[in-house]
Amino acid sequence: MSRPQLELDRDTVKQARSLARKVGRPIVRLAKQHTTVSVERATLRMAGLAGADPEGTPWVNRLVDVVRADTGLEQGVALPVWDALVRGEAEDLITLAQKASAGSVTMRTPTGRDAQRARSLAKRQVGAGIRTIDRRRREREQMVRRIGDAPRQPWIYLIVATGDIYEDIPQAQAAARAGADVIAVIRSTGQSLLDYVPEGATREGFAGTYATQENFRLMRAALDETSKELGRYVRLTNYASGLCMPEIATLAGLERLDMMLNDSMYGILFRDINPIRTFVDQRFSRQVHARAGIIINTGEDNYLTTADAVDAAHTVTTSQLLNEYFAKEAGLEDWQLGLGHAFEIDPDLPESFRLELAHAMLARALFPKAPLKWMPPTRHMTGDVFRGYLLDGFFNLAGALTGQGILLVGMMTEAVVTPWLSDRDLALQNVRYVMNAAGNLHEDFRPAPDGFIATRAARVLGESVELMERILDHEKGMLDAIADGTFGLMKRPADGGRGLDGVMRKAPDYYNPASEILEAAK
Amino acid sequence: MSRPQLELDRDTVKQARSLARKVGRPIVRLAKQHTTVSVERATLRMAGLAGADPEGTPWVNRLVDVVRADTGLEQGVALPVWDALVRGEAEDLITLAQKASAGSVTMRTPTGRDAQRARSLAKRQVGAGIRTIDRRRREREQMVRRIGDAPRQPWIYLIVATGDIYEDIPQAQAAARAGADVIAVIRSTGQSLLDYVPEGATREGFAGTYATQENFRLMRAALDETSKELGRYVRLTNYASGLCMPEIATLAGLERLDMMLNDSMYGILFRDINPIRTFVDQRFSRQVHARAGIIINTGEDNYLTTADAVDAAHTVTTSQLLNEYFAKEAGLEDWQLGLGHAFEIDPDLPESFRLELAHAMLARALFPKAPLKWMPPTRHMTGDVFRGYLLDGFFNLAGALTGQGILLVGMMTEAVVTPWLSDRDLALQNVRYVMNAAGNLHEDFRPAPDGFIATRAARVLGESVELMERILDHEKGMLDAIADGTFGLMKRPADGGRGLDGVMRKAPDYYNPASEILEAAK
Amino acid sequence: MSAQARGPVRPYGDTTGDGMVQLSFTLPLPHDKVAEGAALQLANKMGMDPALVVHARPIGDGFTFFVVYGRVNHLVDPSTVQVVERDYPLLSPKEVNAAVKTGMHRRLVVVGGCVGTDAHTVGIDAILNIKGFAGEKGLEYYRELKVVNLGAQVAVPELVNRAVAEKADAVLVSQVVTQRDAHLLNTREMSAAFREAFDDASRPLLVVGGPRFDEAMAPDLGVDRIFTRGTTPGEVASYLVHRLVPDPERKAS
Amino acid sequence: MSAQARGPVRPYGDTTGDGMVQLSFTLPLPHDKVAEGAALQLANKMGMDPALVVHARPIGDGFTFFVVYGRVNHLVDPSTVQVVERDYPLLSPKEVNAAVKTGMHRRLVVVGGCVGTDAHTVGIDAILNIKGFAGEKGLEYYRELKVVNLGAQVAVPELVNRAVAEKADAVLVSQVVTQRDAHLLNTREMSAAFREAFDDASRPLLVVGGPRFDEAMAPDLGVDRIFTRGTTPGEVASYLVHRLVPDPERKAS
Ligand code: B12
Ligand code: B12
Ligand SMILES: Cc1ncc(COP(=O)(O)O)c(C=O)c1O
Ligand SMILES: Cc1ncc(COP(=O)(O)O)c(C=O)c1O
Repeated sequence: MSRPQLELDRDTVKQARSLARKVGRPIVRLAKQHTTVSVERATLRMAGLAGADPEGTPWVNRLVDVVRADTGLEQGVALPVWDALVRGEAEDLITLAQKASAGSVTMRTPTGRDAQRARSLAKRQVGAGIRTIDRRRREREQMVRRIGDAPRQPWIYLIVATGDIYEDIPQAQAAARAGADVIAVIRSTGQSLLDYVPEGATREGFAGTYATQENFRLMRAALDETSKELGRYVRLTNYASGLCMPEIATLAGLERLDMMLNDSMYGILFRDINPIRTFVDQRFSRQVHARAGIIINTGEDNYLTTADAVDAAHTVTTSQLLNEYFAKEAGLEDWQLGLGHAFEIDPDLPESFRLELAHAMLARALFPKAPLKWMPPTRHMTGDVFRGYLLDGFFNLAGALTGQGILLVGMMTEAVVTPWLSDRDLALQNVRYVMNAAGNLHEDFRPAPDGFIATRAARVLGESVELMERILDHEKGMLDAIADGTFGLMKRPADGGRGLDGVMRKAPDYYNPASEILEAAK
Repeated sequence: MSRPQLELDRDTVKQARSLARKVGRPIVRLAKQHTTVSVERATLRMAGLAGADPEGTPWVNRLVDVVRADTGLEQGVALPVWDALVRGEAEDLITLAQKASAGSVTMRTPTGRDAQRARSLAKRQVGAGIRTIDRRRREREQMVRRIGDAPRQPWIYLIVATGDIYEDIPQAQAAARAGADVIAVIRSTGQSLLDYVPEGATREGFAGTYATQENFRLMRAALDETSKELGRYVRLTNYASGLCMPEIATLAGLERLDMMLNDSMYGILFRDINPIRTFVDQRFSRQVHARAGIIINTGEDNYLTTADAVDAAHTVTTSQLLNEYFAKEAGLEDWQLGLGHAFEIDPDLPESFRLELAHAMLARALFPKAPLKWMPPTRHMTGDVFRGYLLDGFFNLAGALTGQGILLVGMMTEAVVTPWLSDRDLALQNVRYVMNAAGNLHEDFRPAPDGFIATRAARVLGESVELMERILDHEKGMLDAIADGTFGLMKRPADGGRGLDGVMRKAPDYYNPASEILEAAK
Repeated sequence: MSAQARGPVRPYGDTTGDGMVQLSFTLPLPHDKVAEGAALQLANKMGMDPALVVHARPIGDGFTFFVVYGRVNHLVDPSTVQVVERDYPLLSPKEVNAAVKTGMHRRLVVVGGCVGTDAHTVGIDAILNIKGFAGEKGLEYYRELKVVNLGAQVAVPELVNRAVAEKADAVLVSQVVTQRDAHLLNTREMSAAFREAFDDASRPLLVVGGPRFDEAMAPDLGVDRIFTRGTTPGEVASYLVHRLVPDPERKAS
Repeated sequence: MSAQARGPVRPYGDTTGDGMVQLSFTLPLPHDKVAEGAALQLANKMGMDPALVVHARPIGDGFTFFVVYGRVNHLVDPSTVQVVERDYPLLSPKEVNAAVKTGMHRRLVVVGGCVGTDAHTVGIDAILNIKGFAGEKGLEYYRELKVVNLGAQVAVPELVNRAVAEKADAVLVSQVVTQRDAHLLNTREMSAAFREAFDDASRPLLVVGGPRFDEAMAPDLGVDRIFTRGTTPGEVASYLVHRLVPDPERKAS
């Protein structure tokens, strides 16, 4: 018997989508007009430039800095860099990076036939990297076919966050054995504001483990092992977020990560990263994700940690609609859209559980083909771990009743510590009980078309439409709305925030082989 | 919006009830043909005989023993006892009891006019006691009117069980303040097999506190206080069960207890008390409860602690139908029937929660006017208190979805200890969350008429009908069925068990003023 | 993370050696800063340092419930742990019957029940009744065992008399209620009565069981063996053979 | 039951003095009798006796999770508890404004933010933003307070510079992430930097807050005051006045 579906008003839904398009289009135009240091570094990473200097500064940073100093970045790194290679300044990128940072190479912007040569060499080398990403994607598809996929939906999504990749690995494997379908390695608190991607295996993160290519590789390899052992492909998640979004997206593609947290506004709102920087990085990273067959998880849940989950319910819907628009524009398909929402209503509010159901069903009905990402209670979790365990049980029940695609397992110690081994085990036991005992309760769950739940859902959708109309009333639309605290109550002006100095307006002769290939794909 | 109701097949329901009548009628006949030492002692208690000798043996026991030795009990205690008073052997019952046990009075069975005088004096004095019970009932009705009643259904039912009445009282008051509508003081393990009711305030019970008239009085007084403080009448519960069922029922009436656990077979099955003793005591105690306006709670939940909750679901339904028949025959009304059932299905069984819903809805549909008593998980509770807290939450949800009248709050430490103060507080918090957040979920809960839940309910009802037919196939019907382990897997022959020696077949001249008055009331 | 060998270990939160534990309790104090301080003091006395009171909730007006998280500095050394390991071979019903038949030339008599006021028979029934437990049939199923199950709330003197009457080789007693140490009191009373009624040579083997016993307490309680959570009938039967059936290969202990 | 006076007390399960507590933890040992014994050993070392392992569940193959119930014999003595009681009067926004106006003849300057990599601003915003917390308006709402909220992940040197530039009277820092004692490290770094940049006379008042701080650690961390769980803006404003505003009736501390 099929899941209950809300009957949303067709026209309102149409209207909502066209409003999202109107709101998002200028942002896309803006994104196309700019590049960022991270986009350029990502391009070099695709071409295979890895590693770091003795102080740990990645070679991509060193090389891009030199280019910027010598020629500026308005035309992109590709032309100057491959021109230097064509000129024989070095036999390969790494040597070039070393020489350049030693000051023994000066960059120039080639023109005419030199530019032509530089372009074609760049395109060949970057293209090779993109083909590796393609290979990884096929690899995943094969493994899922051969080994087997997660047995059912929702996929059980678990977090590890010890700060030490060598503690993370066995914990992730234990979690997978205990039933996790997806493992997310949370990043160290500081990373999102680093304008470089750390190198190598790391053991000293705070409340999370650094996202590095080597950590990606180590964890993916360990989970491949466990996947074979368990006969189901266990997915790996990390964060394409913060100042290095494009590079991390690239590394994720190269190391066959399967999902990435990637939100159009999270960095702006919660890390005070410059809006333009974010939107440019965003678009590039989503093009990479699209190519890599990676499922993105958006971050609407975060709004509800700073704004009230009932009052701000429509901002979640609005953000989901915008994330959908930006994602599709960047080439992502419905099955890749893990749109986020969360069980964050004050549990003491009368009818709180039914309100949660209303919001969850709205998302489900609005995005029928997307694997929604259902996030557990966090801000109303307290040190009362017993109450917390109960709340998580009702969160799980709501997930089962409303057909969520990805269920991030809640931890009873949410208000206390990053998850312990036992918290995770208890949490999975909670999920198992609910799914096993009440997983089919949706067959008996039939909210009346004019009932409390349907009415609430319609109201939230209506408020979302009004909100987008208000956004369009702003002179600069979306950017102004972000500036005046429309989302998550945070005010983020377009000319403020971190990383603005890493944004360049593209020159007419801007060239980026990666973008060229990725755009062509669409 | 109303609660979902199962549509049970009218004819099957009719058939079930008439089978219950057929099964129960011979038992009632049996009960009318006999009396027991406890019935006789209860009669003396109604007449005001209280207190105990220096060794703690109650005067009612001493006096009944003397009568039994001198004249036998076939004609009841009333005739010999009040004959002695008429004869002026003592000015009142207590003095008579003392003299009699000192051997300074011999009893006889009066005849003719002597008997006539004895009867009328007996009836006057016992009648006075029954009028006290009536007064208590009116008192309760007034208090509920003046102070206020429990705010909603289900009534929240909490257990205290320290073994020490002076620890019980403040814990009960704390529980009431924290939201309990009903307080049950559990009895000490040994009491049900004592053939006398202990005297006075007690502090040394094991896993429960002795049921004594003084303990009843102390607790009821304390709760009256708290009721006024809270503006809602807090009900008090104890156990009319075991060898002294009729006496405890009487004391409950005299001290204004509000509910009593009182099952037609619990004593037989779980305390190995003789079946006939039980049925005789049962009928008398229920007549007293009917008169006292006390709500009985039956004990079907107990079956599921020894038998499997799915396989034996129909034995619960059968017992409920029999309890209903016996209760009504004894004069109890629908609103006084707290028929028991429990959330005892193995939580690891697929669909366990929906099976629970099916069973709960069956009871609800079968006894629409009765305030069902919904019991929490116990046998599948383990030392994993977190899991236990979650299970109790789903038990609470099932209660809310299926409209139970009395909800016995489950304790996360069920498998560990008798409830701690904090367990009770946590348990109430659990109930509050579920009722407040999802209490109206029944509006969205619509099991399909041909769905999993309805089908299961119909099947259980069908099995119950078959079972009663099988019972009627037994030569001695019910008694044989009990003997061969039909209920709770316990075999209890009619001529076995404790307390048989306290059962007497009534003589033609048997006289009991209490029975006379109570029967007349019907 | 990674399971240590049997060397000393610490509790494991999310990193080897972090020593993290969770603790909850109620103090008979109204909720205020002093009460929170008192909660910390208790945690510290238990060896938690640092300890964090992460939850405090008043109960009534004179009590406060606390949840505390923190690190304990105690090391536990598994190598010093004394456990009652099974010191007898596990036998199948067949083997048990064979051993009894050849070793005793008569049926082995077992008398069982719940003594005192305890009426929890599910445990003893799980061991004795044919139905059994965890897929294993109970002792009644064994051809060569004669089982007398007295059921619930058996008075100790009655138990002794039946043991005498039945010439019991072993007496099996269940105790589930532990409030106020009821299980210990009843067990001591029982074993004392048997030692009084029998000389050591003729005394039946005394076995008690229940979910909350400490297996190591057998000598202290004056019984021969204690079985606890999750015991299966097969284990009990095998133990009885081990202790009661003379065996050529092994002099009966 | 009945709440004791402030004399020594024991945890309360269901009877005065029973000392009952609940404990849970994981040991890096595979689940077997030895592991259960080790769990008991830990409980005993924590002062639980008798202690009962009521639940044991294997996690992976090298770990076991335990739930233990039992009695602790420790007494806690509330009279010996040291707490940071509020040693200043609670003022209304009106009173705060008045005090500052008359006492300082200028607005009192507060600079706040989350230092280090911590991005949890909800706490500091609850204190600073107009919106406030628990029904109380935040410090921005106070006419006589000038609030500069630097938000999340502020580097310590940047914080110091802003404090200098704004002539801050008080610096308010929030630390929520505590993993690996991040909050302690960041706080120490912060206070050290201020002591380096200012002499004691001119140094702004240093206040930190967060849900997992121990209020008694202020001296140790080199700050003037620590606020923790459930702090309200009013408390903070009142404290600032108490410490910073010269008051005729009371010589400023
Ligand atoms: C079922 C049950 C009942 C049933 C008992 C039915 C029956 N005929 O046995 C009923 C409903 C009648 C009942 C009543 C009461 N119960 Co009760 N009951 C339980 C319950 C839910 C399950 C116990 C059980 O059956 N376990 C399953 C069996 C198989 O496990 P087991 O007993 O541990 O046995 C195994 C091992 O221990 C071992 N074993 C046990 N005995 C023996 C003996 C030998 C010789 C050997 C070798 C091995 C062995 O082998 C068995 C198989 O592995 C527990 C709570 C819980 N979830 O544990 C409460 C519980 C035991 N009951 C409790 C109480 C207090 C009572 C009452 C006293 C309450 C009251 N005052 O009314 C009454 C009165 C009973 C009395 N006079 O003793 C408390 C005891 C608290 C304590 N620790 O002291 C418990 C823990 C619930 C609670 N938290 O309050 N109860
Ligand atoms: C909301 C939240 C977030 C939001 C933060 C949004 C924002 N702008 O603040 C988002 C989603 C962004 C987030 C992200 C992360 N979070 Co977070 N988050 C929380 C959450 C759910 C609630 C915190 C909160 O807002 N509390 C409400 C406020 C009002 O309470 P408060 O902070 O205690 O403040 C009060 C008092 O402490 C005091 N106070 C606080 N500061 C100050 C300062 C002064 C001067 C004064 C006087 C008083 C004062 O007054 C306040 C009012 O009473 C907690 C879990 C929980 N339920 O507690 C996790 C939690 C704090 N987060 C955690 C983690 C690990 C993270 C991440 C690092 C995870 C990751 N690696 O991705 C990220 C990265 C953030 C970073 N770089 O720091 C952990 C911290 C674990 C630990 N103990 O170390 C927690 C405990 C969750 C968990 N169990 O893992 N998080
Ligand atoms: C979209 C997104 N990015 C990133 C993060 C993690 O934060 P940080 O960027 O500090 O790693 C989150 C937190 O949940 C998120 O939702
Ligand atoms: C009907 C009934 N009577 C009595 C009891 C309590 O047992 P005891 O008779 O040992 O007090 C119960 C237990 O729940 C019960 O359901």
